[in-house]
Amino acid sequence: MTNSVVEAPPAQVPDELTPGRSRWHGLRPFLPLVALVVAAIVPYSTVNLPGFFEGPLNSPGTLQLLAICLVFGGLAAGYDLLFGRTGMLSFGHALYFAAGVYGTDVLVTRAGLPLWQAALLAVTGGTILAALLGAVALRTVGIAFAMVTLAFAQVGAIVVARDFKLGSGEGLTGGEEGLPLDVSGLPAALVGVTNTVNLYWLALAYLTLVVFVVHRVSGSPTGRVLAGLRDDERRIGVLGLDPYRFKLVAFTLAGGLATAGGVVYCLIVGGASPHVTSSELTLSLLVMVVLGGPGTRWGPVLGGILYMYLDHRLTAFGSSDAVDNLPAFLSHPLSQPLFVLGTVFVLAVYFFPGGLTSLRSRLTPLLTALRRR
Amino acid sequence: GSPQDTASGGGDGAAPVKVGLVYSQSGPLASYGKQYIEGFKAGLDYATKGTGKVGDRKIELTEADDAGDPAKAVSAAKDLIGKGSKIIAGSTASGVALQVAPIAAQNKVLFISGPAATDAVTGANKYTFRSGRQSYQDVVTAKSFIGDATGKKVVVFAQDGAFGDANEAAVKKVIGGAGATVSSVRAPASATDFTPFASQIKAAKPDLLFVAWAGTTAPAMWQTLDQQGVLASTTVVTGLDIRASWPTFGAAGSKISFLSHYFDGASDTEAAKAAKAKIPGGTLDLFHPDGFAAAQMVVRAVSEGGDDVDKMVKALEGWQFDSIKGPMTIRAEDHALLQPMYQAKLSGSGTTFTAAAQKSLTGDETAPPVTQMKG
Amino acid sequence: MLATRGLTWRIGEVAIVDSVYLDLAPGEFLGVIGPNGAGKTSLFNLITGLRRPTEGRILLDSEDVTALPPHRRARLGLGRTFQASSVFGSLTVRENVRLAVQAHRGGSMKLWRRAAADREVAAAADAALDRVGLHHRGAALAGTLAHGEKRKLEIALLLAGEPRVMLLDEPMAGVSAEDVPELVEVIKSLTGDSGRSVLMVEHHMDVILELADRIAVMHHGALLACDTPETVMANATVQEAYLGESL
Amino acid sequence: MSTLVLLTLTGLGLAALYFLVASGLSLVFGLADVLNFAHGLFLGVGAYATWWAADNLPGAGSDGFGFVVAVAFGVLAGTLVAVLVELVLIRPLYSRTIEQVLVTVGLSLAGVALLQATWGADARPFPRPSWTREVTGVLGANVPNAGLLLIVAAAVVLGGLLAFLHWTRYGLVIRAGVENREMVTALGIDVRKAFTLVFAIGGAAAALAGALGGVYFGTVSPGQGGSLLIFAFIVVVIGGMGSVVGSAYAAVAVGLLQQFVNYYGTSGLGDICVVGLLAVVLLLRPQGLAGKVATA
Amino acid sequence: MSVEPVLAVEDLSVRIAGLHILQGVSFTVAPTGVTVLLGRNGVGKTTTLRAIVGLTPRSGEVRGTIRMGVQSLLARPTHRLVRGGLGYVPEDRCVFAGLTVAENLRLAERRGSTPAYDKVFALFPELDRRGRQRAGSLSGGQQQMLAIGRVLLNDNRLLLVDEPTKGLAPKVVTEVAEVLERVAESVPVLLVEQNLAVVRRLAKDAVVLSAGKVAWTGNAQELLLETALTKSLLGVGSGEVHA
Ligand SMILES: Nc1ncnc2c1ncn2[C@@H]1O[C@H](COP(=O)(O)OP(=O)(O)OP(=O)(O)O)[C@@H](O)[C@H]1O
Ligand SMILES: Nc1ncnc2c1ncn2[C@@H]1O[C@H](COP(=O)(O)OP(=O)(O)OP(=O)(O)O)[C@@H](O)[C@H]1O
Ligand SMILES: [Mg+2]
Ligand SMILES: [Mg+2]
Repeated sequence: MTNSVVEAPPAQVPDELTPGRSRWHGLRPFLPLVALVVAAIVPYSTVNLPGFFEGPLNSPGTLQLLAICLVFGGLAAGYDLLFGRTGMLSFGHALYFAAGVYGTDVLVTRAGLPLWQAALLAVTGGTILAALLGAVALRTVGIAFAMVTLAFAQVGAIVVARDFKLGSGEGLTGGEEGLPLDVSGLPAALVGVTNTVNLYWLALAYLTLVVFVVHRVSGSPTGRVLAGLRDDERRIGVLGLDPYRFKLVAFTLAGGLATAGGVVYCLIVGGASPHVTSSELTLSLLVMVVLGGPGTRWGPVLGGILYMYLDHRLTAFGSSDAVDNLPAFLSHPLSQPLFVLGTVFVLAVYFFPGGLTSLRSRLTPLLTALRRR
Repeated sequence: GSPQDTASGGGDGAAPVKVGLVYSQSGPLASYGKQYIEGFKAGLDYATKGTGKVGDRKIELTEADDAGDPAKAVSAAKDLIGKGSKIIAGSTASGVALQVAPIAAQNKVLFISGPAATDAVTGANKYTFRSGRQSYQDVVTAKSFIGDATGKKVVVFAQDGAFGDANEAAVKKVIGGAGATVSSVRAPASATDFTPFASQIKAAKPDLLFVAWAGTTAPAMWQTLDQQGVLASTTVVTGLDIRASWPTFGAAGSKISFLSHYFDGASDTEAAKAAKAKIPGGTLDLFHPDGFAAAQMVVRAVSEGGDDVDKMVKALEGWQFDSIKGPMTIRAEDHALLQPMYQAKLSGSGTTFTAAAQKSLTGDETAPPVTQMKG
Repeated sequence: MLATRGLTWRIGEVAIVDSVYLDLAPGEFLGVIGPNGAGKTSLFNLITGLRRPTEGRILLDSEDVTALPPHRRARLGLGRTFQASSVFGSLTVRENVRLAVQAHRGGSMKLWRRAAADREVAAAADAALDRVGLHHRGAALAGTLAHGEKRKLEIALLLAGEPRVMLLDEPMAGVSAEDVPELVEVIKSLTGDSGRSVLMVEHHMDVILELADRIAVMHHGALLACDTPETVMANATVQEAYLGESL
Repeated sequence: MSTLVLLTLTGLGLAALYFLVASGLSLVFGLADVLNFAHGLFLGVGAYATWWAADNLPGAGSDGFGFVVAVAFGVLAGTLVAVLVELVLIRPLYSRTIEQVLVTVGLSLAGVALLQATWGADARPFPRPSWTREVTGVLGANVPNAGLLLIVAAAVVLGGLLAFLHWTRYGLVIRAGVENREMVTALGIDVRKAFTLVFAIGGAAAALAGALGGVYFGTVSPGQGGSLLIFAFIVVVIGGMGSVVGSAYAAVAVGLLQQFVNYYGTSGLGDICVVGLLAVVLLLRPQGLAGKVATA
Repeated sequence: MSVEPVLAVEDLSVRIAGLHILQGVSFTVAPTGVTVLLGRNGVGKTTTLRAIVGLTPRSGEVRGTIRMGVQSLLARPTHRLVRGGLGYVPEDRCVFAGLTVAENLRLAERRGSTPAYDKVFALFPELDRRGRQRAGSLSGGQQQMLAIGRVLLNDNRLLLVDEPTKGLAPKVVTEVAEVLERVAESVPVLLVEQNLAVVRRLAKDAVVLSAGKVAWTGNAQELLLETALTKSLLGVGSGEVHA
């Protein structure tokens, strides 16, 4: 009974482990590459997508939004390594993301390190933190594991909120007000609105890295073991593999990827705020993964991008004239971004149980039926 | 197009001036944000004499919601700057103000922070100004309640975190510096039950208790302080929050000495009358003055500086003007906004409470110490 | 090869497995019978390390493995099947067996190699599937197999690990009458050659009699007898407590 | 001495509040296996409905019998919302636990935003009998009456839930239904009804907690439910999933720990201690204090 | 078969997840005695029984007719069918692991009839003794006893039993066979069974499935007597039948 909450997420056979059989089989390996190239040249386009973005694609506002979306796409893909592919429900993933955000920020702003050193230290530190805490938390399973990771993350949140003092009386983390990033030591290419495009490319690089790593790992022998762990941990043990070790590897790897995401996010937003330590962030990662389709290659990425897009754009939607002109009983709720987001999410879970990526398999019979006519 | 294009501000004499307002339309601080924008519009009307124009250039407002989230605020600010806004104003939450300020400096645009009370905005950088009060000014007002501080025992009761830290530090400096012994009782902002803290305060037997508490748990906190007899045994000072919160003080309300940034009736200036006439409902509240002053500053900046941000900064530094609260001064050294503050008493019961000013302090009396400009 | 010394597992006051001394010689086939609830599966769980004994020791090649976790024992060549089929339901049948092969051959901790590229693993897996006659179901999700097919997959997983000591928990339960002889052949072929030892729980007496060199009888957690099939079958207590009057 | 008494009694009052919130959560989680993030919403509905009824419902008020009517209305509203949520959102997703949990996450986001859209983000004064604002002297300590009220209510709820689980078959049906829903129907039982009932009871308990929480805090605000929920989760998990009695023990442990550490230790330590307690309990006894040993 | 059958299955087709598992299965169950459903692993025996009690997974699609007397069973919810006297012993036992033995039995009580505990405990004294043990910790055979026992607690009009002797000790197999024999005197039974000795002892009629279709129906004893027939249908010689 204890375990059932974390029973393997809606079974998805990892793409990597099943042979492709579509007509596009020959082309498919190149599709991600095409997508990457398209994403990389977006900033050269002045196309205006009214309603979707406030300005042309290459305007700093749009690029900033896209950069945030891409980071969260990567973050969700990393989280899926835990949740969708190994069946571990962690409620504390925000901690490692926050370690990246605050680690970079504190090291740059308070310790005055150059960015590359700060980033390297932060990622190393975050990975080690994940390894240590994972080593402890993985002594439990199921919902207990979820709660222990939540507890660790909560301690992280409390530490950030407490704003421990340095000798000089300056708080380390800035408490609830957060800590703006001191950009004076940063490469000029990462500072200023006109350079938002570089942040965008950075985010794209991060996303590519995560997708590549996750894809590679889940197609590897280790990934096969992780998929087995999702179904039956006891069996893995009897086959002669130590479940604990493999789970720890997945946990550490996911933690490290999240920390790297934190570093990038810190640069994009230009600071850290306690928002990133909250358990809501982990929950929203879960939401992203499920929205997209757990255990699939592109589902979590799409879920993450879509979620963040909605999260940001709905604030504009809520205050738009279209909404304001509605009768009060509609316009009031609709002007609450969280209301719309929550509703969209409920509907998504309800109508696309396998996530966005299941749309394809759901639509295929329909399309073939149409084609036959 | 090139990836590093940004729209230019337009040097054309009659082109509208783009002003971006990034504040909380939703989220926990939505009601503060609402007052701010009402105040801003009234202020703009007042400062442009109803035309909405400076010279023959129209002030074109673009509003964006940050929902209290710095990341959203930064995105919105970048978007606005990218589209040619040379002026960003707003920031309901301190965390937001602190993260938007560097963006302004990096891109050399004017930033006028709103209700965010953190002291750190003052002197943050050359391009950052504030249109509201700061924590330090609250504390100086609190000090005025004990007269001669020498030998007095003062306790600060504040929540954990930067807001509490700032208040505690300010009290130590202001009241402690005047000869009082200051100690503090801190509680997590998420605390549910306040009895342990009330007991600690009571055991300390202070002459003055300064409470710095924000958030929805405040009513429970006051009730506990009242029930445990803290309010009856000492002078308790705290900041007066927005009108809607007054009834939540309940019976405790009349036992507290309030320092106030603003409440309806605290001043009777020209600007206050104009604002009252303009805002929906006709009753001024805590953050209307912040929006109002921000609009006045925007108009000043545009009329003196045109499209040149450095000229705008010059025009604002040292500027004295009359706003809702009375005479205000933008201190040139660190952009602190010197302004009157008030002592107030609350009376009434049920859902109808009224505040009455006991005393008002001038901008000089409540001036924070000058800080070093950081960037 | 495998030996237990006074192996005991108690829950509260009740001894589920009661001071069992068992010796399994290399190449030996030992059948285990006993009434339902006698403690046969529990004995397997103790030997494979899924449960910790309250007393006693387990020796594998005269090495004490009592304190080792399941996976360490498996690496020493201990393999088992489960009474209630336990396969990786969301993986395909083929992938199930490949996982088992890979676990046995090592190299599972390779994060950066393409699993599908390993031809040897694939070939070994297909061989194991062939042997139990599940080749045609290779692409099906293991979770959707019919009951009997899952039993066969269990055995394929075991085969893939090439264990030296095999613990089979009722491999024939639910296998259709037609397929029993086939599976019996498979199991027979496992033991004949390589000096592998087998410990098999089974309620099909004909199967046990055909395969076992010796038969151990469990009753109320204790080992009642451990002898040649003839002697055991002649035992009155066994007749009375386990076999009853035959149909 | 009086400090000790005061801290103990107020700690118990806090524990009672936690238990009231946790009881419904624990019931729904333990029986129906749904980690209900929308529980905070049910709480909010109960609180706002009570608040609304006291001013607008004929016969209801903020004092005496009128207050009882208002609370009853609040509980009814919470129950109705819970039943609706179960029927419309949870039921179609049965046996897809993760998705059920996620639907409740979405619901909690949307629901709280809806409360805020309707009644604003600010806290509103809560109508309550004047005696609940007063204190009772116990051995020299001024114990708030609201805390005492919570303790009594928690005891009543605890008794009621235990009776429900003991004297009716529903507890059994639902526990079995979580394990294998199909098989329960194959025994001739309409398991869907039982699940709806559990949600109804969970919603009622939450709404009651919301209303009494309003009395305790003196205000209602949209986020109130959510902030209590974290501690309720901790209580449920420490207590052992689904064990109502376990939740009661855990609530007392958490309430007293928080209260005493907050007094004797430095600020913030109380929360860290509670989180630490959670981690320690789970690492030593993953099934929680009163939880049953997990099946192998 | 002159008498009206208690259950008539006609042209039953089941598709699950795109697989055509049953392809037009038709047979009847006589109002007395045991009808046995035979066939190799994976031919669809379990699928047939589950379709009758209405437990086909949601992704599945059922066509054809299933009638008990004049009443059509399709499209009626499982719990109604069971309350109406259709007892089902599933293949995987499906005891509730987290509940005690006594709770498992209590759950099976149906409203309106007095549960026959004495009958069940007389058959399986083990269940009485282990009342407070969690069913998940029972041995495999004990779980099987519980699964059978809880159906016998109530009066039934038809019993569907899926491989009841699987995993039982020979002695208990004999006992269960006796139990079913006695039960079948009053209640018709549709039995899936791999143990041909049990089939020989119990079965009156037999239905043999092969790859989702009915390959043979008729008298069970005849089937078992004809070596050639058993060999071709079930793949076993009659020598093994006697095992
Ligand atoms: N956790 C437990 N608590 C109490 N009793 C237990 C527990 N686990 C097992 N048992 C009991 O121990 C006994 C042995 O069970 P085991 O599964 O080993 O039997 P078995 O010999 O494999 O029987 P079968 O042939 O039916 O599979 C059974 O009576 C069972 O009820
Ligand atoms: N949910 C499902 N999804 C996909 N295929 C299924 C599903 N359930 C059953 N099948 C397939 O239907 C076929 C028949 O299964 P069924 O369980 O009815 O066989 P059976 O005759 O009872 O076999 P056994 O003797 O092994 O119990 C099998 O090939 C099985 O793989
Ligand atoms: Mg067994
Ligand atoms: Mg079957």
